[in-house]
Amino acid sequence: MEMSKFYTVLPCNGLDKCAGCVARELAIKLATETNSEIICPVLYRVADSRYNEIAAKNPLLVIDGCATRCASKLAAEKGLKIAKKITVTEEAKRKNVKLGTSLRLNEDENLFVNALIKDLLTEEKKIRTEDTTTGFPETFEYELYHKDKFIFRVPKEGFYYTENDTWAYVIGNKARIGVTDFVQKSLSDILFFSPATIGAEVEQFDDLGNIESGKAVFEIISPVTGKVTAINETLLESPELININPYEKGWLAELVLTNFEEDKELLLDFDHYYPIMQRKVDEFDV
Amino acid sequence: MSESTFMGVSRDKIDWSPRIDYDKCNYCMECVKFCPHKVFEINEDAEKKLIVKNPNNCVVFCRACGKTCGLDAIDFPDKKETTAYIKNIRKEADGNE
Amino acid sequence: MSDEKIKVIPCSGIGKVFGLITREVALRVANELCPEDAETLCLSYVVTGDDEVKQKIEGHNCITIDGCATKCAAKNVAYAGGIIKDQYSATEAYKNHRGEYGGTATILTDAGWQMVDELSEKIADKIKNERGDKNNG
Amino acid sequence: MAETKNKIGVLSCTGEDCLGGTISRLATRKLMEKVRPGETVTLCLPLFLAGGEEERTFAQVHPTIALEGCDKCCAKKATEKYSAPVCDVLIVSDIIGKDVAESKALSTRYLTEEHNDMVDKVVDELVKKIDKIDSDRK
Repeated sequence: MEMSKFYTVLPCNGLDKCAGCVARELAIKLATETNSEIICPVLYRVADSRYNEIAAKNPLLVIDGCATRCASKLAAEKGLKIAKKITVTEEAKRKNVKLGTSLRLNEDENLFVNALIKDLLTEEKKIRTEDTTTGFPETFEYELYHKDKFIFRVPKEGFYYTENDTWAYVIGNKARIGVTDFVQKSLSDILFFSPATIGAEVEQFDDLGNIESGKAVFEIISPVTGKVTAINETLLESPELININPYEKGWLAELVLTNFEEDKELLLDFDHYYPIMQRKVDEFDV
Repeated sequence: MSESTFMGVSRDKIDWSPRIDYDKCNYCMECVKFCPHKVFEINEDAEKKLIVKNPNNCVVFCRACGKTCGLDAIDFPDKKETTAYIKNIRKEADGNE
Repeated sequence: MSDEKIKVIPCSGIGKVFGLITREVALRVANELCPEDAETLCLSYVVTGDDEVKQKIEGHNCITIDGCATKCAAKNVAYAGGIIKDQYSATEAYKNHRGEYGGTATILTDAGWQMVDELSEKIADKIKNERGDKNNG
Repeated sequence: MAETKNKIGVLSCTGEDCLGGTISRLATRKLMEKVRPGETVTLCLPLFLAGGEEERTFAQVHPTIALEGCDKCCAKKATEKYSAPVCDVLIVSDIIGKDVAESKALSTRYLTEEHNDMVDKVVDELVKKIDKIDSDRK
């Protein structure tokens, strides 16, 4: 099967400590196993034109060895949009791997590189098996919260949430945005969708238009920073699709991400959003 | 009941609520009708017939009531500053753990 | 067969104002605006699915009026084999009155009644037009 | 935290065939909103067929009373066909008389004091049934 290019990889390639060598090894393995292209950070410093094109072609994966984040800084300096970022020392901590002092990788460190590759491939597989026309999946698996006769759905995986009850589903450098079941159910029958403008540049927590029911107007607070590339035009005629399922056919907008790594600091995963929504549901008088 | 928080920061530490410009406001009360969170309060007998009574009821980052105001008499704190402030407090809290 | 009254079936939802609007529209069309051409039928009959009811609806012309996106009236009538000539929704009546308060599941406001009247007339006009065409042809 | 009991469900006919449909609908809402708020819950009957699992578990979760406009008893039939047996049944025509209940369905446009009295009578009977269910499960 032909595999499209997966990432453009910018590793730090630091040769002063093991973490840098892991970053380098990870980049090389990824390039061979997924048909990704590597940007050499040293050459990039002196030869812009060669890499600018490659950098723009595919989502950019930046691999930093340590917290000094040389590769990230280089990307920022060159004005590149980062789709995904890995910091080796943080990943090592997360996976409970102790990095040594030698610049040659030992057996554990090689296994660690393989594990990181596996994580990335799993993510890529997710992207490739998704709806081919838009790249976003059509259906998700939900955790259900029952309150009296009402059921509130929250997708278990792959979503980032805000405490303003909006979500982002991210693939590469694109995100789809919507509201959660809490918004949909507390508004009740949604009658109007006033979308954001295509091409508009929004920052995290700016508004992306609003949705309105007979009860209230809800301002859609963007979970992410980026440029609006699409809105769900079917909602203009049929805003009730948001009531039917706000995560699937009821999505609101799509954005190209421009600052996702930083946006993430203030985003919640399922484990953190779910209890917040539960509390809101319990306090909400239906 | 647990104390109200936003992004893990105590809500009363976050300064986010509408600011009424009384030179512009004509007390049409559209904002009051609009907001379901009882942020505003009307007092017909007072000099200022409309006040922000419950600033902490305001949904952080929501600016929707401002859009109902034809006279542009409602303003909000700077979103970037608020975001940075929340991040800082969270970092401090992490550091104290 | 063609002279048979068309069945106007509302969802009559009990949870929100939209259900009441569908019910009031159906009663207005069947009892007041088009008593000769239209009649209404309880949706609950259709839900229970008794054989007697099935005969009333299977293969017969129906107009459904729904209050929310779940479209109970349209779905249930379709399950029972009714022919849905037209589908309407209370939210469409509401959309022409953006920002107005229509009432509750038991009481309509003046704005709510206006919504009922507008949708009722729209449906009645359509019924009359179609009947008229048939009689002339 | 005290253990909370499931709310009592009222599944109401809202039929268009006769006055009983109008009265049962109004009685159910009055019970929910004014007489026993927070203790009772209802559901649109046609959702049993058009809705999902969420709706069909209703009578399993909530002890349910079927409120019928006429003796066709659609609410009970539908609930038991799709969800679970009901705890009790109340038929409006038993309370306000068969002839009255089976007269033409009424638009709320033409509601009179007399009709409101009928609604109140039905609500009183509903309350008795709810109290009985409550005392039975203590």
